[in-house]
Amino acid sequence: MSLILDNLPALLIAVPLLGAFLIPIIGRFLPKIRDAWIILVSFLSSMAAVLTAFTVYTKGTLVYVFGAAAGSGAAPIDSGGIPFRIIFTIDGFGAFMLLSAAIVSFAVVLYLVASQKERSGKSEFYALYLLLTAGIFGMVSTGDLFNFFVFLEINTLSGAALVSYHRKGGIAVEGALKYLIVNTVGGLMVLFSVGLLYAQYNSLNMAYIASQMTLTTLNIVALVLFITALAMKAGAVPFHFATPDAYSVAPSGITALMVVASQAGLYGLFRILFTVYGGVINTVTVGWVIIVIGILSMVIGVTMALPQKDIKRLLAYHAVSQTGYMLLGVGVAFAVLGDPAATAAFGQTAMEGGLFHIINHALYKGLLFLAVGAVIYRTGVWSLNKLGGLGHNMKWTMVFFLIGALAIAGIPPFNGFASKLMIYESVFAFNPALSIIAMVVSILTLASFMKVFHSVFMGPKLPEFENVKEVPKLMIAGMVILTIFVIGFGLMPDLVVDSIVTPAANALLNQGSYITAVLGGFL
Amino acid sequence: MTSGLIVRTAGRLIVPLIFIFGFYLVAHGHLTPGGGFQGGAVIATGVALILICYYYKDSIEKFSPAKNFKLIEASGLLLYICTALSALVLGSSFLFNWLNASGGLFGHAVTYGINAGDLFTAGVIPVLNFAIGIEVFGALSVVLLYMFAGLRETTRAEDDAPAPVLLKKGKKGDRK
Amino acid sequence: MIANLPFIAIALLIGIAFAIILLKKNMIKMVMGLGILESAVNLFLITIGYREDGIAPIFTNAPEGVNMVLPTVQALTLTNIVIGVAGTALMISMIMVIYKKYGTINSDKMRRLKE
Amino acid sequence: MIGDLLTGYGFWNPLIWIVVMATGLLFAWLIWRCGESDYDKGTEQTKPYLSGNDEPPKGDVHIRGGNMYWGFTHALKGYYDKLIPLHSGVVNDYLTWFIIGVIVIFVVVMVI
Repeated sequence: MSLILDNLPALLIAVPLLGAFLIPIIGRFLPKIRDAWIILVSFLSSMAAVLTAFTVYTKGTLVYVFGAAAGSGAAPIDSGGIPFRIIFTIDGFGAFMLLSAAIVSFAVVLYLVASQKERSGKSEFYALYLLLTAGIFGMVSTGDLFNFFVFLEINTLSGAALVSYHRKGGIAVEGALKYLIVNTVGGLMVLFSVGLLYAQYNSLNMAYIASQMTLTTLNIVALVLFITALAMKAGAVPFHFATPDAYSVAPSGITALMVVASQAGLYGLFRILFTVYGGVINTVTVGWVIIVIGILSMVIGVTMALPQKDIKRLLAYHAVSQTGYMLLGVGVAFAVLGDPAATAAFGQTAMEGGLFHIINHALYKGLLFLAVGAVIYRTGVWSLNKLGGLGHNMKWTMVFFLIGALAIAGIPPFNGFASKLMIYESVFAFNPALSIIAMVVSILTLASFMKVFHSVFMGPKLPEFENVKEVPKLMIAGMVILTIFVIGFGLMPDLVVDSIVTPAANALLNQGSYITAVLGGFL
Repeated sequence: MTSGLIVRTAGRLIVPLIFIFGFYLVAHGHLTPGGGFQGGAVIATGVALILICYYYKDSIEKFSPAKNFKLIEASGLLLYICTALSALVLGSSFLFNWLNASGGLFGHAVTYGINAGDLFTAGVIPVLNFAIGIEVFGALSVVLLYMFAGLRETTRAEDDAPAPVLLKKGKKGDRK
Repeated sequence: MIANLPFIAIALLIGIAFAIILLKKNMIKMVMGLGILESAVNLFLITIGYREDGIAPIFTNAPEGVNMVLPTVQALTLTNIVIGVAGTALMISMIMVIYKKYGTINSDKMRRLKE
Repeated sequence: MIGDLLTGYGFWNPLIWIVVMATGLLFAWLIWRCGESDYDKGTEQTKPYLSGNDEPPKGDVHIRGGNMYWGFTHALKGYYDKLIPLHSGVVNDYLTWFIIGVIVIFVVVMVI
């Protein structure tokens, strides 16, 4: 047991990778147990993530040094206090992202096992799925900039390969190719900025770079490239164009996980801003840049979603729009980072609202994509102009979709309302206009989900969908898991905020604790 | 795709040498420039040469179908991750070099200063190099096989047919 | 000046790469542009690790008292090459599928997903 | 109190909200129950009255998704006419926006 507990950060990566590499062999010789193996591996890796998060919340920041002999520290004395090995540093924020990835990835596996039953190429599909999970886990737990790039690329490549599955006529490949090209350029720009930082500080460790950081032109170039590339990964306007293309053609379960994958990019953005650059950069300017990107994402995302006719494309534009809320909340917190009074008054709340929205968005957008995927699974129709009257035959799917739609529109008592309320009220103290824009966007979100709900589930039974049945039980099970969290987080927002969101916000706001956790007494 | 008699004969000669050179690069990865990825890529170029010389269809019939290469790839990856995990069992951290200077396989002590290098040093690094070599060889071969599967090939009979006499008639750039 | 030559080359390569990526409509050429961009980043990484009169960074094999080039950036470059191979292979395969289905590799015509 | 989420201005408590909503629904139900019951199934009063015309088949009266909010999009026609062509579907354009974003953000961060 202590073997597992001592090496949790390594198992986070090792378990999904080991599972993924065994799948081709199992699929070749024992195809009957493949599905059970997938569920088992996904469950184990989710458990590893939850255990890691639990350890972080109870015992503080975890620092794990890869390849070191037992008992040696992160910054060995003979290297002069520079950490040179690959180091995983999981603090409150990383643990928070791990939790959201763990919940969604396990729920999606249950869904996929049922929805992919009759598809071909399953071994590679699930191997890529577990690789994507490993990529997300790695991105949110690494403390090393180059390692972050590697996991970012694993994330991009496996994500693009998964997007290209199943849709006929090459359209899925088109979406995947756009996503891949755009994110490859972004990844190379991230690597370029990593090189810029390495050239100055001779280290790749985030904590060490943060402790040595000064404001030079090269560092600003690196920061700008980090912001744009990671905003592109997260799908924020004006770098969002490939996101709806990829999300709208991917298999539905994959899209639910891709939302989490894009949020890992958001994690990188916030980590770079707060932890690496937090002490030196002019936070007001950069904070306003983040806020403007957030506002643009919200407004353009939701206005593009309203006239969409493809049901998944509509949801994909809402993913862009909701990313704006997170950027808005965290951007406000970054803009007032240098002002302790303002941070205490509303910056902390804005931060918590933005971060709380990350996990909420992962849950309800996952639920919505799974519910819409269930509709597509049974009908094979994407166009909102052709769907209708499915509420008669797919009652459970309708209920789950309704819960997800109310949550994303910010209707109490679901979880979206709690985080949006925190964002509105704290941003109102910063700048009332921003808060009003956020509320208008929320109203438009509700409007567009009324459109979807009405045109898919309401209305009389249509003759062409006479024989549509409810989806298999495993798909329902995947949706149930997410629904439980959506309702639970909505009914107990104080508990969630106090136990997991506040530690995450504190981990970001308190730059010194991250550095001390890695470098120890060498600072 | 056309590949004539010369390519086929030369390929027959060169392919074994390419494989040996790739194996050398993998095995000496911890001493000289090279390593798992480079060696594996070199071996995969041998596979590419086989495909060019002997046609895709003949190759997968007589050589090996793509699904076997998938197994090779998966086994290389498994060897890597099991080596990395084995350090956990011994009480160290992930990827710890527990074989180094232990006296066992690849466990000779390293001599410092200018020397020719000893193959049996560096602990788990050569093991990982072999794992990566196997993986890259399998993966690139799968990529090549699948890409060749999408090409339109000529048959051997077409390639061996005497070259058509070039009639200067109606060709582009021809005088009329 | 002569020490800055690699950086000038990197700037030129990045400029060429972005010019190709932004202006060329042929998808294969775009992938080539991405390859050039990747090479530019690799060259940059190698260049920042260069030390005057440095030798290969094999610690146990080195004579006393000589400079060695930085090994970390070389490891980064190798990793990036590997990732680049995977990405390029994936992109080329996708373009093959696009060509099969759409009959074109022109990015202007590859827009069934829009608006 | 359990369930209080402090937002800086006040608090949000979903449990109180649910109790209030449940009470409201209960009152609504009670008022509804007090109403006169003269609804008979199977008579003429269950049929919709469409100016004396016959009711069209059920499938035809369903408002399809594409028809909703046409007023909204029509009112914002100028905005949508500019916005939608930006999502051109051409990869080169996507990357051009990336470069524009890099340059704009760099200028903003450097100058201010």
